[in-house]
Amino acid sequence: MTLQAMLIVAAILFCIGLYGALARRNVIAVFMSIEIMFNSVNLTLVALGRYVAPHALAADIESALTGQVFAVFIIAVAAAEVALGLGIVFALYRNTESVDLTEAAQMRR
Amino acid sequence: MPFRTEPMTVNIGPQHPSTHGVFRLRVTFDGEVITEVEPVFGYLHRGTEKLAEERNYVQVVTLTDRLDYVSSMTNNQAYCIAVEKLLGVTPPLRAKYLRTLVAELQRIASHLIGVGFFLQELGTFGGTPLMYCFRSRERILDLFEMLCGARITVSYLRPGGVFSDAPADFWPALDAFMQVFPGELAELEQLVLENEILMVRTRGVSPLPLDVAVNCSVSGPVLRASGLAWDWRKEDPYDAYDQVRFEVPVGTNGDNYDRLWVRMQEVHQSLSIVRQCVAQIEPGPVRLDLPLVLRAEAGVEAYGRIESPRGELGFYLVSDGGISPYRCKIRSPSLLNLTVTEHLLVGWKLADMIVSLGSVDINMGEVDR
Amino acid sequence: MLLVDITFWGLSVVAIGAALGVVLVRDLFRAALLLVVVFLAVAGFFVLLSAQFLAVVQVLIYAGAIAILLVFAVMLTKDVPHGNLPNRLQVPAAMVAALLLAVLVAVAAATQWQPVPLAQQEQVAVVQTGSAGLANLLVSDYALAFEAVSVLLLGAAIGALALLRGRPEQAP
Amino acid sequence: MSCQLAAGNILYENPLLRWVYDIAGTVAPCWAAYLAAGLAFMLLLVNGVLIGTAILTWAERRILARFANRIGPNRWGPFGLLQPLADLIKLLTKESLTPRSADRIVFNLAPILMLMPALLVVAVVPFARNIALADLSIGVLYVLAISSLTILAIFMAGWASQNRFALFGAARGVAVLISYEVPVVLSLLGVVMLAGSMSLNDIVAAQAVPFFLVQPLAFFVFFTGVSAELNRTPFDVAEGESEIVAGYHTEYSGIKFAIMQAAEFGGTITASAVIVSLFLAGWAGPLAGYLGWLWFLLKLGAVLFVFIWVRATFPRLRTDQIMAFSWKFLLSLALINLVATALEVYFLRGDSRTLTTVDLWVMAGINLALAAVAIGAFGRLNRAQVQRVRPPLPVLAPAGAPAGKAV
Repeated sequence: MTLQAMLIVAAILFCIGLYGALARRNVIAVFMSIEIMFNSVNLTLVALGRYVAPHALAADIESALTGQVFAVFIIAVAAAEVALGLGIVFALYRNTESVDLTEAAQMRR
Repeated sequence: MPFRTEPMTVNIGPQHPSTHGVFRLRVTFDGEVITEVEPVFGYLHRGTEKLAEERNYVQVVTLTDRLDYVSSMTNNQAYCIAVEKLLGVTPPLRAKYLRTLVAELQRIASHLIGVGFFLQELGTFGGTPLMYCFRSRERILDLFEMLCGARITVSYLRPGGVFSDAPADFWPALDAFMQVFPGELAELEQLVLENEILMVRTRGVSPLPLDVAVNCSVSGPVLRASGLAWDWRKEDPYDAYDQVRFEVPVGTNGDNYDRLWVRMQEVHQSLSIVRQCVAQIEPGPVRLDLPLVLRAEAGVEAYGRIESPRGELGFYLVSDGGISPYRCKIRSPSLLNLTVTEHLLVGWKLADMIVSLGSVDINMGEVDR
Repeated sequence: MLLVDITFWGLSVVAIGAALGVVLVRDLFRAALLLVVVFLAVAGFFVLLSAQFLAVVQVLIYAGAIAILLVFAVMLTKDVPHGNLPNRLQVPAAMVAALLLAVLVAVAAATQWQPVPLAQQEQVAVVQTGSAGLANLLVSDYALAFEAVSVLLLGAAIGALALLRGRPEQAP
Repeated sequence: MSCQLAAGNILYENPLLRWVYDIAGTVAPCWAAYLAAGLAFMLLLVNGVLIGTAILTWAERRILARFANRIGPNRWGPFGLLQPLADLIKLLTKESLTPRSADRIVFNLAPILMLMPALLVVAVVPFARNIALADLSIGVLYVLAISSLTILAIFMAGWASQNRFALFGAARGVAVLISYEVPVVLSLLGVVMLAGSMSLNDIVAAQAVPFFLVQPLAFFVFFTGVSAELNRTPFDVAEGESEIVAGYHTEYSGIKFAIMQAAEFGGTITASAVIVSLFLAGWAGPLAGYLGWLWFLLKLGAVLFVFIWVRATFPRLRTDQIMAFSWKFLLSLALINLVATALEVYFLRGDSRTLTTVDLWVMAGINLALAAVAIGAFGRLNRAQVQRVRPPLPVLAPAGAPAGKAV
């Protein structure tokens, strides 16, 4: 397991998520794809934090945790995003009785 | 709510743990809330009324055992009273007392089943309260076995009296039961009546307004829980009920708790009636000397009714002068108590539905006949 | 380390396969379940990267909470077994994704990453495995961000409630 | 080959694992020995939980029967002890049905996924001094994370069955589990604060005074929340037998049903093990060095008995009442406990940054009083709808009339 391998796996996951987010019709499927992208970003951050030395490392050993701290924040923000996003999806469903994104665009008033 | 959900139709029963036999409810749910309910019954239909037209008057007694199979004694009683009215005879006094005594014992047994399964449906799946109830019920069934050799399908009562006098060892056994039972009942009440979870599950749930209950011809504990002291033992005393004193427990809200409470109180009252019967009963004949095959005059009609554990149980008999009834119509309280199903259930949740159904305490043998 | 390598490649196959499943499977419910597999595989990666705390948080938040919310949302879809349809942008989306992948892989492979000095590797591993360092950082250096995130979460909770609260029924 | 473990390795701390490791190390390469030691212990744990499950099913049936004036299973073996075996054989030989309209893969996967958390949680539970598969520094969080996976399995089972009752059960189960996750997590924060560590081993070691005395509110909230998460009475709405037949496992039969049951009872056992470690001082007791496992098992049995006792006594709550209980009652208690513990730890700890036994006793006193007040006050607030019991009617007849007079 090397840094490059880890980064490439994360990149593949990100691109799969990107494809899904662009090419799916169902809002919830798009949501899932976005979650995959979040995860791959987290993976990248933690991998970089694990293998790459920040400039401050020599002075402050805790700076090795910067990647993990960022990942924690991203997870927290993702949780908020899902709560709000699903709230919007429910609101959308209430108005259009559908979770189809293409229909939602057509029914814009 | 602007949030439109898809209604879901579910068949509760005929194969379901809590439908008291083969009963089916077609329920439409919005989430867990009931929006529509349609009782479907007839799965246990055995044509009792038609069969009664093919048997002679005494043989029909065995059919009545199988109506409400948890209170056979009172079924016998209602039928026998109807036949006696048809024939214009009165049973001897000792038979009247014996009938009252066994009817009240049967009421206790039946209410214990009603209460036990009601608690079971509240989810005490460990079965503790149910088994407490069954423990006492078994003692009563043992007493019945001493009287007539059968525990469930007793056929103890006959037109014109009872099948035979109580054996000598019945009275000490009854005495022993009366010593033990109040303690067991207290144990059950302590376990159940002050339980906070039971309170929040039953208080104010599925109330039945009195006008609805009266308009739907509901009777028995369900009617009394809604606030009307209507009891045929008081209104039109039969057998020895004019000789004993008892109170009619009456609820106020008609909710599930009141129905439970009324039943529990009736058990106490029944116990007191049994005591009075034992104290007042005198030796004497227990059966009129009637011919083996009874015949009533042609064209005579009679309606005999009693207060069964579930409500007004009536037998309407028409005679054409033959050896069997020309027509036998049974007014079964369980069936008529089912008419309020919609009032009780719509708007409440699935969990309450099961409990409310249990609080009405229907018996499918009687509903489908 | 042989074990670590085997685990890594195994997890990679699982994660990528499950991710592909999420975007390609027609059955939306199964897609949601595959998404949970992706989450769990990523948690496995975190363990390999000696970020135990993150791995557990990943399971708790993603697999335990977010996935459940998504599964509940799936019920909004009318025909769940065939609910995950592609739209017309399939081919362009695939092209964009492939292009991005190429760029990312090229960058990852071509960059000269500056590794942790050998002398400090032991120390770094200890710090990264324990959760105390992370806790210290969150309430000291990143306290402002931490508070901002709590406010954001509160706002999100209130916002979601406000969105979902039934509006008073308009008289017809 | 001789393999040497570094001090500080998990295996090094654990005599049993070290023994397996040393034996395997003489014949196999070091990494294989490492694997073998881990696998051997896992085998022990998994089978321990499963056998415990079998015993628990027997014990629950016997004890429930005694509560209900019955005898319970008594045919197979002494005191019916082999009854679980008979049940298992019966279930194994039964046809394993899959409904035609069910989602076959998900349907068959759900029981396995349900059993998984129950088995995974035991990994961090210390059964005796230094006997745990993994002494994770984030043990408590691990337990919470793993047990939250049960939600998914329940939903999979309910959804894939294509049965209305199963769907009802799944929806109810998920709603309950999500609601109770919050107070349960909050209640554990107090314990973690006291111990200063999330490792279960450290938490056991920190219990000079058992934490159910120091943290009575947390204990109450955690015990209640866990019984809700385990679908035990009075919170068993997800499989309420009288309402929705069997809830999410209505359609399961044969071996799949057996696995579901094992998961349920195994979950109870592991949850009790966690309760013992967090609140009842785990393996601590007289002669803990030798008899730690015995103390652990005794405490485990006591906790399990309370679970069974509750099951024998209480009726079931309705789903919305369970939600209200969680959000209005347990959450408030958990928050009170959290704030109180934080203040107490801050003021009592002083400069030494550690809590002495005296401090713990002081906290126990304060917290017990606080728990009584808080439970009383919030109970009263939530009890608005519970009215007093109606007094019984007078019985008119003179009691005690001599029977048998009219023979």
